[in-house]
Amino acid sequence: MGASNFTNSVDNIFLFILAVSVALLVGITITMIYFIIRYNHKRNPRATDIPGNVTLEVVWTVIPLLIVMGFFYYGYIDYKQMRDFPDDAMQIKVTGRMWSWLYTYPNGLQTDTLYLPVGKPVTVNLESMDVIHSFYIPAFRLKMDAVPGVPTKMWFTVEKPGSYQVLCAEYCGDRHSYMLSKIVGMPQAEFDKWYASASAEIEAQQAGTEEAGAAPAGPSPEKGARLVKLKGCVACHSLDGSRLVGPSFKGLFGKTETVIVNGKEEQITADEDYIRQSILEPSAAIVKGYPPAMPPQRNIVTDDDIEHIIAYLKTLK
Amino acid sequence: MKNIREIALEEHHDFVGAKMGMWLFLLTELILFTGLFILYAMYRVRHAAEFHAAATELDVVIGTINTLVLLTSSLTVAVGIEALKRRNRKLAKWMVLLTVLFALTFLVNKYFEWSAKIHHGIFPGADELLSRSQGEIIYFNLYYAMTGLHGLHVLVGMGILLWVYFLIARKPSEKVVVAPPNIEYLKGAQLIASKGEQERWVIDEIKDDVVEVEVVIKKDPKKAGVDIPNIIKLENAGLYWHLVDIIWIFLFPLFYLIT
Amino acid sequence: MSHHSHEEIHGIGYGILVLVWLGLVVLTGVTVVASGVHVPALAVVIALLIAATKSSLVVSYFMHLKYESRIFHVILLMGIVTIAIFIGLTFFDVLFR
Amino acid sequence: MASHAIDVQNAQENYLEVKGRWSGILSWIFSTDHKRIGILYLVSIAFFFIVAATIGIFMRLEQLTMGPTLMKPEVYNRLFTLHGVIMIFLFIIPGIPAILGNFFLPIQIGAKDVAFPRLNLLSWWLFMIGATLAILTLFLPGGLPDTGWTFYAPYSIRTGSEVSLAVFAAFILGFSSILTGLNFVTTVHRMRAPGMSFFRMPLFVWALYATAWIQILATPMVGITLLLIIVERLLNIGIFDPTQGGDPILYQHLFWIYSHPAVYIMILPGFGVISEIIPTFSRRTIFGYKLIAFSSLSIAIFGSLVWAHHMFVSGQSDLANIIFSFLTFFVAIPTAIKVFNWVATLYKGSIRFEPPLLFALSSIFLFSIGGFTGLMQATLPINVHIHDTYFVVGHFHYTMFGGTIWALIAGILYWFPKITGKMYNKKWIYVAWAFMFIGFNTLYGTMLYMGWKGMPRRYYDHLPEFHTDHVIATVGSWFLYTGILILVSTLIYAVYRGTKADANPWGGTTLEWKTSSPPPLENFEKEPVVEHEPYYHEEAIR
Repeated sequence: MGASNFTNSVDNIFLFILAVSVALLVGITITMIYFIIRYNHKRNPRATDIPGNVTLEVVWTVIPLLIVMGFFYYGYIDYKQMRDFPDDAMQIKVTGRMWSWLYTYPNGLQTDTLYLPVGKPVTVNLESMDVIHSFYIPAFRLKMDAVPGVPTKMWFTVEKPGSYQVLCAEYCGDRHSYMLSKIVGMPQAEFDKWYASASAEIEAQQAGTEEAGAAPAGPSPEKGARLVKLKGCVACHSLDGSRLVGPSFKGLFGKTETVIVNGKEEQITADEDYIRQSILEPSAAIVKGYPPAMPPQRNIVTDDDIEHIIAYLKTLK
Repeated sequence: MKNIREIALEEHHDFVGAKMGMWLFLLTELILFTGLFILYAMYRVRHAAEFHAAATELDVVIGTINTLVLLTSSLTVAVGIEALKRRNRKLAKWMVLLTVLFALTFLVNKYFEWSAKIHHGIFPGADELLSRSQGEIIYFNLYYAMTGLHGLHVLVGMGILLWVYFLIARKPSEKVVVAPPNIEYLKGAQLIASKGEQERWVIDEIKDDVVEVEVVIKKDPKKAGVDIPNIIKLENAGLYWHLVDIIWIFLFPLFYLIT
Repeated sequence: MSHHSHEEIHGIGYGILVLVWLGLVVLTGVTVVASGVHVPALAVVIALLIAATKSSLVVSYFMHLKYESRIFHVILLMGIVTIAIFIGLTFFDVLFR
Repeated sequence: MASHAIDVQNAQENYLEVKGRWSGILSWIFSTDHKRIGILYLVSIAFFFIVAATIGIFMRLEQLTMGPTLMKPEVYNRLFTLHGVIMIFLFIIPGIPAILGNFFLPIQIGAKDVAFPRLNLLSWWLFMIGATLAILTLFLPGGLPDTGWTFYAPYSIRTGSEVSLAVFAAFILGFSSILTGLNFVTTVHRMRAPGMSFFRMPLFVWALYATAWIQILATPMVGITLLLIIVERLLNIGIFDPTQGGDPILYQHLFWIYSHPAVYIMILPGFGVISEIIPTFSRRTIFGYKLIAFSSLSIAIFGSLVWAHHMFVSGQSDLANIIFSFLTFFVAIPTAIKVFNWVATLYKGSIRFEPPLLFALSSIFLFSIGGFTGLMQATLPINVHIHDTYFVVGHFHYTMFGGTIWALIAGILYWFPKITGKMYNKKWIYVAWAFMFIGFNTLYGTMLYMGWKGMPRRYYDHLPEFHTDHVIATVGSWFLYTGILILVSTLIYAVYRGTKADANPWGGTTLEWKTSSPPPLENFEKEPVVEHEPYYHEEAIR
């Protein structure tokens, strides 16, 4: 059994075409080499002019045509299955952004690793927040582009429990090759258990936020830590001081930095206001030496989220 | 002899070939605009209602006037070519000049049309435009891209016509070397042919064994002589100009009328 | 200088050119008036048909194609077929997405 | 000055010695002689090839270890863009038509020059201006573009690198290509020698003719697409930008409407070269002349109908996917016909095995691998898996490098004595071939394998499961590069120190072999009259 319901069928058709191709290639090559040896001018001093042969030429027009039509038909049958979406599939929203994947479950639960039950069809609804990405799971033999402004989708059933590599296959910028993630297939019972507990946590959080309106609970570094992962901040800002696309979060809070404001250099202190501004309007003041690459996050993080994130940044000394 | 060979190498005088080259070039221009027409068609299919709404904002009267201006300019350049073929240099000059004036009129109209829109905050990237529906944004972006590229072609066409005008206006040269495929262009002029170095004779018709023909144009006081290569230059400039016209013939209903 | 034979070869008298121009002006009037009539399904088709008629007039007479040799017709045909293919095949995506 | 050619009496000066208005370098860059322009292209294009190949070597070195090896991702992304842009726009597209086409198309049809010699020179100048602009981006604040050669929106609209200028450069290069195309079509229609009917034209001319039509009809499409990228970046006229209602998938349509036919602009002239070489070295006429001629045209036609097979996972409609997959398979037919007819031409020939034939046959072999891997990608479910992986990269290099560039090399080796009047050292050519052949298959064969395993393209870094493959491929690239260097230096050496070549060293039958080596300024002492089909070998048994 393959990793997904499509793995085996794609492999089979590939092997079929490969076998036909190798047979033809070997045939052509051997004929070529044989002719060169057999009809070398030392063995065959005078050539025979053969301007053509209609029968032969018709034969080698028609036979390749039949072969490739066979390939097409075989592929078409398989492809139709790939695009025939089952009604009872579990709906997952996958959001691509520079440079991470975000998974949203039907109940609003968000994760950065996709946990799925084995044996249940899943429809992946793709969207992108910035440029084109491509959601690629080699083990499943599947990929689909995530295009900003154009919803796309694909479906599959995980057939074997295990952890599968997710890659981005459409070039999307500096950290394209690090836009990695995993799909974890687990038995239905195990999945249900995980889903229930993770969802409960989310509900508790949401309940907490609602309460916060009545009685402020204060920003929480723990929530902030989860948010910087979920919202994709860590794709560009490291937590350990190493330099990625943007400045590292480590030791950032309270640091004095040189920034570029309207083309002029200025000294600022990375306080709460600066961080708030950098999230909502990043290009207003870019730290010197870094590219103005970050898009505004206004629709992505809420004001509460920012408070949590600031609280978390304070802890990163 | 050497002199003649150099000319033969550096200037081609195959007028049919020159015209063929021009037609092929016009194909590339056509395909260039096809790219934009594809985009127009696809976005229109998707946002039919918004395109409809946005189109009502354009001024049909100005659009119609501009269409008539361009059509008339196409007529004047065609008459100009015909006149030059009949060796009527004066009429040809006037017609080409008139064409240039019409082109200018078109651009001035376009300028007022664009500035009115820009004044109302309808231009690419403007907040006023971006606050509208996506279909309308795309409509106006396409409007600016397509009429802008067309306007650029009008400008280029104007430049080419002016250049040809000055070529025609120049005093015609006495001697032209022409290769055989263009005999039809020599009809109506008196020809002196030479074969080798010595033989020279006057003929009406050029036979197949003549490789190069030296043409002396006798100046007619009423209809001053015409440089034969200028005919094909004007013809090609005219072809270009008609293409500009044809593209507008499609742009006009697509942006102004489909409401 | 025989103008007569010359005209036969190069074809077009000034009169024909003016007639063609008149035809173009009339067609412009027709397309403007027709756009006032609200038949949404047909509007695009009518406008494009009139535009096609107008451009074929320009191509045949102003651009002289009617009097050119066959290869010029082939060149134009290549262009039109190419354009039709490019637009047509792209519709298979956008209309069926 | 008497020419060195043996069989020419009453010799004219050859085109290399002729004295014109200019001297020195000016006599080249202002020459309107199609042969000199061909050489101008040869030198400039060869230079760009070496540059881009060297960039390729650096890209392979980066993959030698996991994690950063030589450079940062910002640099790597610009390098693969530059490698693609140079190889595509400055090397393969102009390659055969601009070098060998310019030089031999007029001679093969018995003409003195192309139809528009000054336009021809302008094409070269535009080519150089485009190249200069592209390189200029290196010195601007944004630096080289980092989008990949495809300039996909919306990334190309958002990135801070100098996309606008680079794209404008590509626009100018497109213009140069269009002018060459319309020059060739007019030349073929208007300049053929007496007796040179369409079906007496050499197949190389047929291939160039079909190519020229694609250049004319498809190139403007990429022109407008790239212009739109520029106006979108500079004037904010959003056409593809999703925030303004644009559809990025339409960018891909417009881009591939040109860029897919462009691969036939690249490969068809290569087929033409092979069709010249095989009958010459077999000493017999080509098998199925008309079928090969028409297959060039039908490749040009079918090639223009299949562009969206680059977009099977782009989010376009399923119906479009199915239709374009179906149409794609038809391109295989004329291609297969050509291969079979070439092999049949060897049958009962009297074969002289020389370097041009070796490269031509290797080209057939390598291109066939490219063709078969192409069939795999045309098959929808397989494409879903291998699209945008190293499989595509491997396939593309098998077709374009293996097909076109190997054919270009074969053509240069074939016509080198005609162009320069000198003969190269064949032994060194065989050595170069061995290095190139081994290196080529090690490098790109491994890429095919890696791609099937799921290694995405344009990756700065790779996962551990691909590491061994990457090391093997990198070692292969060293062999390939060494082979290329040996080849180039052997040829450069031969230009200066090569032995004198005959007017017809290989026993060719087309018109270029009936004039001296190198040819005189106006190609022939006397306008040739054509009496036979192109590959008429007098000694062959009929």
